[in-house]
Amino acid sequence: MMTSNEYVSDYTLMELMAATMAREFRDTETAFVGIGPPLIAAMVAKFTHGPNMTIAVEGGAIGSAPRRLLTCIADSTIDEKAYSCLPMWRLFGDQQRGFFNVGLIGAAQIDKFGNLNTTAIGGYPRAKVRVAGSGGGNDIGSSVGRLLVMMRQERRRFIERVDYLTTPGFLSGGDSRQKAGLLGGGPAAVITDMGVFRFEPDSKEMYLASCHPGLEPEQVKANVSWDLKIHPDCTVTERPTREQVEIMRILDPYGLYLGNGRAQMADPEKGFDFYMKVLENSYDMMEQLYKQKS
Amino acid sequence: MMTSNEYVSDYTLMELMAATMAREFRDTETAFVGIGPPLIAAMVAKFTHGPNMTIAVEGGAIGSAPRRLLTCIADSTIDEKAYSCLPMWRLFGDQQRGFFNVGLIGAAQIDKFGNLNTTAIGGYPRAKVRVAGSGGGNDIGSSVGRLLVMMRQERRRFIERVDYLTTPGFLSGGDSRQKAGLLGGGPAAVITDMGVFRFEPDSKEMYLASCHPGLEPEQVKANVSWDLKIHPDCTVTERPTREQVEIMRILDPYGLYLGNGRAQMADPEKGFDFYMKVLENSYDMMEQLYKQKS
Amino acid sequence: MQKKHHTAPVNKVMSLKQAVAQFVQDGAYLSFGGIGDRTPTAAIHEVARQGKKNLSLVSDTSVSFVHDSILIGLGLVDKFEIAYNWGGIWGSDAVYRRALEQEIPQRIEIEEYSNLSTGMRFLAASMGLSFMPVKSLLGSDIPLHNTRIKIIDDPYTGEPVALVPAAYPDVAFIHVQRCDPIGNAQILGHIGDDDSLARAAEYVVITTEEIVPTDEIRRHPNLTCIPYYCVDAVVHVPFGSHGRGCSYCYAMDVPYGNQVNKAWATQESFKRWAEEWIYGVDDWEGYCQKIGWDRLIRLARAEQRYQKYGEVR
Amino acid sequence: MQKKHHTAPVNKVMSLKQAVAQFVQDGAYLSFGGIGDRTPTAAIHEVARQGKKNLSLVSDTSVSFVHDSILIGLGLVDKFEIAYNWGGIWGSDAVYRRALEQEIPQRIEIEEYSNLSTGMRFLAASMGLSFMPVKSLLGSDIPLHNTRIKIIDDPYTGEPVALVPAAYPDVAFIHVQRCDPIGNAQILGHIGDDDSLARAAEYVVITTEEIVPTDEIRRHPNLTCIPYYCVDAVVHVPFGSHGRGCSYCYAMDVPYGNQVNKAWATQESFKRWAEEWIYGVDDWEGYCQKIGWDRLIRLARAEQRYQKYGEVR
Repeated sequence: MMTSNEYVSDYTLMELMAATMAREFRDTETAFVGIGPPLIAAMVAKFTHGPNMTIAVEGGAIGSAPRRLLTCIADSTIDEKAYSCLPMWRLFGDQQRGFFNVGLIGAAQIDKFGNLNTTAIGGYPRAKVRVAGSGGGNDIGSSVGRLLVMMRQERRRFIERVDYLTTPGFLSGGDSRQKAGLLGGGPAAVITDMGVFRFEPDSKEMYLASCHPGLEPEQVKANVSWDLKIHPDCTVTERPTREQVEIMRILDPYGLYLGNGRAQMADPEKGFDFYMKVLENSYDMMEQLYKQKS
Repeated sequence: MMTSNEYVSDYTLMELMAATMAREFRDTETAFVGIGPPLIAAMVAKFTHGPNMTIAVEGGAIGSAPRRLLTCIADSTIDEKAYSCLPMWRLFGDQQRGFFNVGLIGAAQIDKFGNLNTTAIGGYPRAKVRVAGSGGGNDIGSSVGRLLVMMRQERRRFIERVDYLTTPGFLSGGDSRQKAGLLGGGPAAVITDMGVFRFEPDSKEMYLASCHPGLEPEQVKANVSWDLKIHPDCTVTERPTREQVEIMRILDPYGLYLGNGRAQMADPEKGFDFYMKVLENSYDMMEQLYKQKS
Repeated sequence: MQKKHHTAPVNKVMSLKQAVAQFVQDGAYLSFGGIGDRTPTAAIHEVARQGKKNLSLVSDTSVSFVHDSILIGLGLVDKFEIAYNWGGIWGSDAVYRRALEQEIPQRIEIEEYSNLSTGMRFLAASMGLSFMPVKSLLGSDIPLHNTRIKIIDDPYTGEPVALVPAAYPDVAFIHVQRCDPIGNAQILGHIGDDDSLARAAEYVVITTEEIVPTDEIRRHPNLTCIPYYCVDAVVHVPFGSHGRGCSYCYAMDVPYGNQVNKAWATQESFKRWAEEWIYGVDDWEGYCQKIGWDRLIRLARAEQRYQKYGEVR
Repeated sequence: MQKKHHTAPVNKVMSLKQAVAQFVQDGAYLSFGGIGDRTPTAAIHEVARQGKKNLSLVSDTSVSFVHDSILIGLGLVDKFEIAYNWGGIWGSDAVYRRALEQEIPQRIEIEEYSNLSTGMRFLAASMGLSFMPVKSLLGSDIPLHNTRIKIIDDPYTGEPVALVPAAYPDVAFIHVQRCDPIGNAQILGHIGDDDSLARAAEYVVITTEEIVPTDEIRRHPNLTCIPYYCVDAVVHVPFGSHGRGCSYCYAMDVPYGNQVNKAWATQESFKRWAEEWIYGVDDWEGYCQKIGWDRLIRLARAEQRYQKYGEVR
């Protein structure tokens, strides 16, 4: 059952996004990923086409093999069976040195050269909407080999120029990124709930590379606030395989990341018992997954 | 027997130097010391008036309790029971931050402002006599709270201006050290086989503070190649106590540092067996010393 | 810059109340360590309880509901130097948003960096330096709004490089798994920037799950990333990171965070939450009592089932 | 500067002969790690045995008789970047003196630093930077003779500060106590600058006392200061630091050093020594055979009587 490569149609949009993102990772690479859907995507890659892929997480752990659900980048279980736990500055220094092939982050806004905003919408420092700030985003965008971005497609999020440029994409396009002194390769792909975007080799402008099943390019374009280019070979996004979906459901059986599981946990009466059950059950399920896949 | 504070007269010159140097360390201080006689001096201090003193060694170990003779700054036994083993850059960085109150090093040449040469005598880079180079000397001289120096007294070693300024003392005196941007306090004492030297508070010029028993200031002055100032209160160096000498003989029973024990070890036939004996015997003797002193 | 005071290898065990009273002045520049894991939440509550005010804070990654936002929401903070402050899995941080969007309860000055550049700020200070170069920040808007970041031509390559200023907190609070009475602290798992932070701060308060004999420390000298000479106070605070986890000791309490998140939705309900959970108890022991020891023990079991240091389970 | 090649988590076990042949070119810029303890002597002998020439070397603290001076005396080195090169307890290094005083066997260019500034050179390179600031070197003659050191006015304080250039070796050899087949290396005791060096070099060869399964590495993730992604070759070389010690494994062989010291007194006797001990054996196993396994085992016992990792004896 777990080896099936056939496509399925009973997937959620979040599962499609994670499966699509999983395909961006390559075997033997070292990947720097954030928690939640990005980690799910990276783990799906590791359990399918990337058995020799290593996942490093901002908190400092490299190559861990957690058998308990991760709830953040520094959840203690991300230490579990790690190859190494480094100071955070050392891990990010390693990234600056170029040890990490690929990094995956999210954003509140993106612009046509792949620059990201995770700081403030509508003014700074007094913002209309304040968000978390750079965290490792700016560092990953600055230095990682290929930057992958996963975010929600909305017209107000896909804008000509981000309100605040937290994480460099290709800045103003062309060779502006290189001229700024940045070391990494810049954005390689943006995956949303509507499609996959990539960047023109010279101008560095974002274009639509594929639409998710059931959508037309013009529908995607309507959710982008600049005059989005559509690649002449724009295709339909590959659907998830049975294997991908099954792995995701083992990794996140209660839909904490890819569904609505967090609501259950917030229940003041039964939330804690539910949480304990989630943690305890994940052990056996994930142990099984490691065994099947190694 | 080990508690006697009476002075003894059956000591070697090296033992006098080490005992005198031991008095420069204060209880509760963190001391950064090199191997050989400096380490013996620091350990004598720790086992007498400085039970809460901590010894850090360039190799990266802090607060170790070795029960085997140390043969260099990174002899494995200096790890033994250490509080911490840090990367070397981190240990030296800690010194730059000011965690180390006092540091003790040797030198091939010294000048009247306490600048040291451990690099080259008579020309550079092609020297008449080449020595080891800075090692940690320059760093310790630059940043430690008080710099202590232990060296042999010879006219050609005590010179107006060192051939090569490896380790900063007070540079050209006055406030020149501070103007150069150096953080540490500079030299506090120089101890040789003839006397103890200190530095004038304003001019920062070295002066003779005490002569070792049996010597007159003029005899010391004859072994210094500039017009050495003699402090009006120049005294006679305190002799070693029985306790100090006894500790030194436990620490170095074969005279490897303070005597001629190294020659025996060089014997191609019996040297290795002798060395094994030295290592093995030191265990019990030093264990006893720790027990008596803690 | 060198340390102004000297820390000796003597017994430094004291209560958290005493440590905060002794080392934290109004107007102090504080940093709370950890990286999600090992958040020194108990220390943050005690600083709040003693009403220390006009604080400046510097953090790398602050997971709001157990961290800096508590002090921000209470109006105790004037300035905040930060790379990331948010709720993580717990989501949006209403207290932080109110402070930055509406200046409730008061305006705070904000100075932003990234994770690496914050790490470089502590690393610089840990070695007595005033700045560190970094290849992040270039081309972004971060240096446009933070004039303490300098973009220069690298004197060796001619390429642009950013310089960030060293961060020397007055006091750092760091929670660890084990520490001896003189302050040799060992961290298991996630280290964050705490190796540098402990050296950067003028005074360091270690809160620890366990106080162990020095001989236990000596067994694993390579784990002692914070030597005694960095440390001014050693405080025994089991479950001192509750809410967040402490690797090898206990798991995160995610449902707790969800409750807090909900409570922080308005400034009024945030204040009620603080009244109940911070001011309504005498100390961290009182807080643990209120959370329930049974709950804490279940979190410990959940962690230790998977992870035991020195074992592969 | 970023890495030019990518190192994957795959089996990297090979012989020392193969590793030197594959990674070291004539004219290479090499660094041998350790800090006295864990000197990669076996690797140095193999580089000599393969006659790699026109080398540049960069070291922090090199204890001559088992380290860089071997290659210098054999005329294989054109340039030497160094903080300290001497015999330690073994005393004066005649090979080094002949090279610098008399240009025997040939002139070498020398570029000097201190320990901390060398550590900063590797730290800079480990993070892809081109320089690092340091408060050493100021006022000394070191920067007068080394123009790659720049003394500038600190852009934050206005005070003088020294900048040192990053050191990016082509190949680094590091000897460790244990490493898994994919290159996760753990160092016990003295670390030296090897955590930085492993990241600074383009290619890294780990020689190890023991190759352990990855699950053994996973038991103590905080000890893995060199992750697999730094490493290109893993070579099993028991007693690979002989002469020097290897913490928790074996003690220094001081009488051996005394013999070597004596043998190095003249260039002729140095050459005879090299003929016998380096060229006269096929590999490090041959060298160990010649030293005598019984002697090596006695050195191991002498160390392990006092020190066993994870125990206080």
